[in-house]
Amino acid sequence: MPLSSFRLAGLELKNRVLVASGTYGYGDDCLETADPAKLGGIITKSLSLKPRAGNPPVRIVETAGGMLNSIGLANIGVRRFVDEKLPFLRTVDTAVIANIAASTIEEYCEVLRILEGEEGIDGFEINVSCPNVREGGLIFGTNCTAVAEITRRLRPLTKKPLLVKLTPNVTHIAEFARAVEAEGGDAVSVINTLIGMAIDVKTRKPVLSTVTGGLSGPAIKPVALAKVYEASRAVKIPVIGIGGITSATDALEFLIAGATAVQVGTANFIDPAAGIKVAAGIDRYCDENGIPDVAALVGSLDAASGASVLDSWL
Amino acid sequence: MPLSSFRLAGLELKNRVLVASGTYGYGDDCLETADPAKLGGIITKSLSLKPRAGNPPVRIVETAGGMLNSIGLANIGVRRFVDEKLPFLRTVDTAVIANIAASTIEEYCEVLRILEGEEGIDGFEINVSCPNVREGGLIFGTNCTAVAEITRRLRPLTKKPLLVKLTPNVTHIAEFARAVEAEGGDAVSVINTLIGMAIDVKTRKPVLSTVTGGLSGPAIKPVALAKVYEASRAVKIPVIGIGGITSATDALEFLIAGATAVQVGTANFIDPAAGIKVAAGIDRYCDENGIPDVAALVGSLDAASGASVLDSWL
Amino acid sequence: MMMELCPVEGVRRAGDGIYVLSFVSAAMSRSIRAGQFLNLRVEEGCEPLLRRPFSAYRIEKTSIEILFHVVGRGTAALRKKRQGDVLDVLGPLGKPFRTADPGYDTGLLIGGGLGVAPLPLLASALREQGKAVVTFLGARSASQLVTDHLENVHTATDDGSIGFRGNVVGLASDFLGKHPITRPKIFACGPMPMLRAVASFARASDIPCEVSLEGPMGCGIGICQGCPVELAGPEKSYALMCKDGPAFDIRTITI
Amino acid sequence: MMMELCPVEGVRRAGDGIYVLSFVSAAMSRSIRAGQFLNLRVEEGCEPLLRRPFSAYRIEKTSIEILFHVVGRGTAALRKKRQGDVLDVLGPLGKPFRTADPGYDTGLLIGGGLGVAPLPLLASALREQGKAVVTFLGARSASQLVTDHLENVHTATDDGSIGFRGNVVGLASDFLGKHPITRPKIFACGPMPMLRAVASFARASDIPCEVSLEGPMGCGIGICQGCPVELAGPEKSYALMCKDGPAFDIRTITI
Ligand SMILES: Cc1cc2nc3c(=O)[nH]c(=O)nc-3n(C[C@H](O)[C@H](O)[C@H](O)COP(=O)(O)OP(=O)(O)OC[C@H]3O[C@@H](n4cnc5c(N)ncnc54)[C@H](O)[C@@H]3O)c2cc1C
Ligand SMILES: Cc1cc2nc3c(=O)[nH]c(=O)nc-3n(C[C@H](O)[C@H](O)[C@H](O)COP(=O)(O)OP(=O)(O)OC[C@H]3O[C@@H](n4cnc5c(N)ncnc54)[C@H](O)[C@@H]3O)c2cc1C
Ligand SMILES: Cc1cc2nc3c(=O)[nH]c(=O)nc-3n(C[C@H](O)[C@H](O)[C@H](O)COP(=O)(O)O)c2cc1C
Ligand SMILES: Cc1cc2nc3c(=O)[nH]c(=O)nc-3n(C[C@H](O)[C@H](O)[C@H](O)COP(=O)(O)O)c2cc1C
Ligand code: FES
Ligand code: FES
Repeated sequence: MPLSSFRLAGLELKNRVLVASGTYGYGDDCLETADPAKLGGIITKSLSLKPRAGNPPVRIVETAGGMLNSIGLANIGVRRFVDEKLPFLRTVDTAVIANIAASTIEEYCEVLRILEGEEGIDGFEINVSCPNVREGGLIFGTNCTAVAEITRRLRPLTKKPLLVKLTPNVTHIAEFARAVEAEGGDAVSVINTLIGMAIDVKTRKPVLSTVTGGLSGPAIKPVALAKVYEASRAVKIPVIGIGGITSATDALEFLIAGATAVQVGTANFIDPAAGIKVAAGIDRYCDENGIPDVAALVGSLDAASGASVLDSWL
Repeated sequence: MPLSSFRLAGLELKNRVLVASGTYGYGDDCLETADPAKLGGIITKSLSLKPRAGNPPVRIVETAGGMLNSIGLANIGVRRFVDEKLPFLRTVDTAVIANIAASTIEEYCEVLRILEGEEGIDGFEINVSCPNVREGGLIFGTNCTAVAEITRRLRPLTKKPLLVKLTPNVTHIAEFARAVEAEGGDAVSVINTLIGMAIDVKTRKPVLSTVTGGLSGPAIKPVALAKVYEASRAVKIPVIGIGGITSATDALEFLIAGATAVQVGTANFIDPAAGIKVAAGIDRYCDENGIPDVAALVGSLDAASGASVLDSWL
Repeated sequence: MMMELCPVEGVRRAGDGIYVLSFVSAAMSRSIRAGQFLNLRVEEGCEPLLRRPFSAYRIEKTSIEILFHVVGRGTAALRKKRQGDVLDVLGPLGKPFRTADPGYDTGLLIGGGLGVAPLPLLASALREQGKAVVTFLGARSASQLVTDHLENVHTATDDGSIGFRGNVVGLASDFLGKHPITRPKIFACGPMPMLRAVASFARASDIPCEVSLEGPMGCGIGICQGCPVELAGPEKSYALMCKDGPAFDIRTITI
Repeated sequence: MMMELCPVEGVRRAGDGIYVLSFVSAAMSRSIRAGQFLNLRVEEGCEPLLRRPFSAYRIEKTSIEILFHVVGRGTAALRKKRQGDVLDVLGPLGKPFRTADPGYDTGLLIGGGLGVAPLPLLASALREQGKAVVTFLGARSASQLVTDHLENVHTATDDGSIGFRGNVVGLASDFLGKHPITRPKIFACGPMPMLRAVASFARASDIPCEVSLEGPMGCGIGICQGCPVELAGPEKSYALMCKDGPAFDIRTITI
């Protein structure tokens, strides 16, 4: 068995496979089919200060090789999370990373402060793909200054790993990764969903109640991989790769491209044990290829041609 | 039969389905299986001033629901195009739109000037997803000022329809559409390919010789649709929808979202008659739904909830 | 809940475009209850990407049957399964019908279209609890009416090709008008417009009523939040169809 | 070139993981020439999205056969085709082998692995032109050697389970050393390393040589520019494997 465990900003993780926010609930729904202790970590559904009911139906639609969602950050709110879900999560022998969503910078800070005091939270992931109410609903995450500001304001509030989850819906994700690094963020998670849309031609209405939604699943894997490659070449802090991972081969592509770890999202819906299988498959690959430590794979891409994300001739 | 023909910036097109640049060669390769006269128009492979050999292999790789390409704008150059391909295209009873690629603004102008004098070219589509040599290889199309400048410089050189083909790899495609409109462009084509990547985990090398490439096909349809929706709400000039269209239903989604016409790309590789079938299917839909003129579909989305691309809660 | 690779026993035709697929799962056949569903991965790979939910239709020893209508690519692929194939099944999922409720003596089962699927198991469960059962089934036409394994069935078809001409709610209300039943409870399953009609009929007649809902599901197990069901009450809030349902007491939801 | 929905006649096993699929196309069976290929849409929908290219293996009246190795999801799906299925075929594509060339008397056919696929048709074409034929086939082991419908065959296997132990190029050069042949021309098809070895052997022995290449294809008909083959010469330039090939005279390309 290769060495799978590693330290992410001081936090020891069992392996490099986590489950992505919003795709594993609060960790307690899959127990019967998958042992969460075999995961590198669990990232919670995005938590907001107040409970959020979420969007009206339809919230989900399948597309070619992927799905669109418009959940609307439905969650029970940080306080009920602490009371009802955290006690269970403390019993699970894996890292728990709380994902935070908010519509003002103050709210991000407030949610983090509430969680910082709680035992059982090992780190934070900041979801910046949220509309900023002060900016008329523009997404924080598409504004580099806002992402820098969020990181700057949150950084002093915790010594635990602070991950910022970037949106792919920007021209140069490298700039956002650099901003997070400059403000002391410990890692960037790359990527959240791509903006997408589907229309029912019978009714001529959008399928999703919010018109547009977030595209995830295998369809976006090539885009996610390019974004991870771009981000990981721009910063020294770890990049956590996310997007369309359903198999160990997919995860290996991300590690080789430069991701220090990966998150499995949509694949959990099809197989709640997907993350565990991916972790086992990475170990198998390392064994078969005589790789003693998974770390050796990270960023091992042999890109002799040297073309970059930005100058390749499409 | 509904009325399918329409005028695009003064140019009469038979129907709203064109074949996309780079996915139908110069129009002469599919004759045996598809009659190009049944298309709304043919958009040529991107033409550059000098012939371009293109990238070394591997240039193509399949992904979930899509494909990545890194052709490298391989083309015979504008002069050989005029000598060898245009004579045939003149005999085809459909609109011919020349797509132009270049690495400097002067080169765009030069190619357009050469073609402007030639009979048989009904309009131009400008591919701005090309590296700008003066800017160290940064893609023109991700810089709004550059896109505006290209449009401004080309506009006086022709009275024919001038379409600018936008890249989706930007934060707000609406800004780019507005820039084209402001500089007198007649229409925007939305979208070119998404940047993506694939890695061979056996060799730990990128699959494509250029590391990254362009993602196309059904996988990108939801993203393309959202971009078309965003662009079409930002400008009054027509938006031509492109991205993952393989069926009439797909095309109808684009029309309903706000596209005045559509282009079929990757689907031609699977069925050279895909565009013709899409056009026929649109007519059938209109007949079945009692729509006398396809125009009535354009932008007919019933988005009662009123959420926009920018403020939807993902 | 478990995930199991189940051997397919076969697919047989049950009506126009309607089929029964049976597969073996000793564990699930023991544990599944009327109203619960199974989430099937119809193909490996990603077309379709997501699982497809189906009600448990019948249990025969260790076999489980589902009854399905071919409406899209998932169900088209299911139809092609053959003995020897293996099906990836996640289940049992959701909450069973609340049959144990002492507040009624007769279950009125109302099924529209493929809404008949959970009724045979439900009828058995009711009989085991000593309840009487009357069943009303509606379909487009005789060729789509699947009355097998049900007793005491009254039928309606849109085209009048068999039974009552009209919808199944009309049939049930007609029947109840002529044959008053004491302490009934309605269990209904079918398309949303039918369920709305059932709900207003139940409310108007003051009959307790559970409806089994259908809609898009991302996961079937509560981790995607993709299947909201609006709860009754002054504040906007949602239950999850997959975890809290698919059957709901009509007093608790906005339908 | 045409696109036709062809009835499948069946799939039969021809070796370890190797199968023959036959389908009916009156028109293509008449027009296809040795070395040309067919681009098959193995499934509707988008998994896999692109067609898959296969050499024409044999023609029997109006039937066309392809010989294939199950290596991925496209070929796995092909293996499951049954009589009654319909296959969407685009063909014939590419240029035939240049058999009419008067500059040789004997065709030396060299096939490695599934590179044997175009050889039976090629052998017939050569015989029709009055050429002699000697065939060399290589495979991993006996179970993957498909010698059917070929005459005068010399075989090599990596594991020595049958024939010459070693690679097929070694076998051919060994044979030619012992049995000199006048005015030969090599036609080779197989994996790239083998073709490189064939090419250097042909150059060293000054034997004219055509190699049939394999590689990713987007369209198979010249509209995607996805299948470049580097041309010999001072300036970087490419031919298209699908349109200008798949067989190339080794003097014209960089291999
Ligand atoms: C709890 C539950 C139990 C169900 N039980 C049964 C059953 O026993 N028998 C049965 O035949 N069907 C049942 N369904 C519906 C079944 O899941 C869908 O018909 C199936 O998923 C369609 O898959 P498809 O790939 O064939 O169609 P798709 O290609 O996904 O869609 C084809 C058409 O069907 C519509 N559609 C897809 N999924 C649903 C859905 N879940 N509800 C309503 N419309 C849908 C689509 O909008 C589209 O118009 C159940 C659904 C749920 C949620
Ligand atoms: C002109 C031409 C003629 C061919 N004739 C035959 C034939 O007669 N019989 C036969 O068995 N095969 C033939 N091939 C190869 C055949 O097309 C591929 O094996 C097939 O496309 C694989 O599809 P898949 O979906 O099963 O594999 P995929 O899932 O696409 O890939 C599986 C593995 O095979 C590799 N692969 C995929 N396509 C090719 C390819 N075209 N060349 C080399 N490696 C590839 C992939 O990199 C991957 O490692 C031919 C190819 C060409 C270009
Ligand atoms: C149904 C659904 C809900 C999601 N909810 C959240 C969320 O609450 N917070 C968040 O940061 N990301 C959320 N995501 C994004 C995922 O964590 C992940 O970044 C994205 O889906 C891409 O990965 P995938 O392709 O593996 O799913 C959600 C994704 C899905 C599909
Ligand atoms: C192989 C290939 C080559 C392409 N070449 C060009 C090109 O030369 N110029 C251009 O503007 N777009 C080019 N495109 C982009 C297409 O025109 C189209 O915008 C894109 O593929 C999305 O549409 P689709 O999903 O229908 O393919 C190319 C696409 C592919 C797949
Ligand atoms: S379907 Fe995922 S939560 Fe209900
Ligand atoms: S495969 Fe498309 S040009 Fe050759």
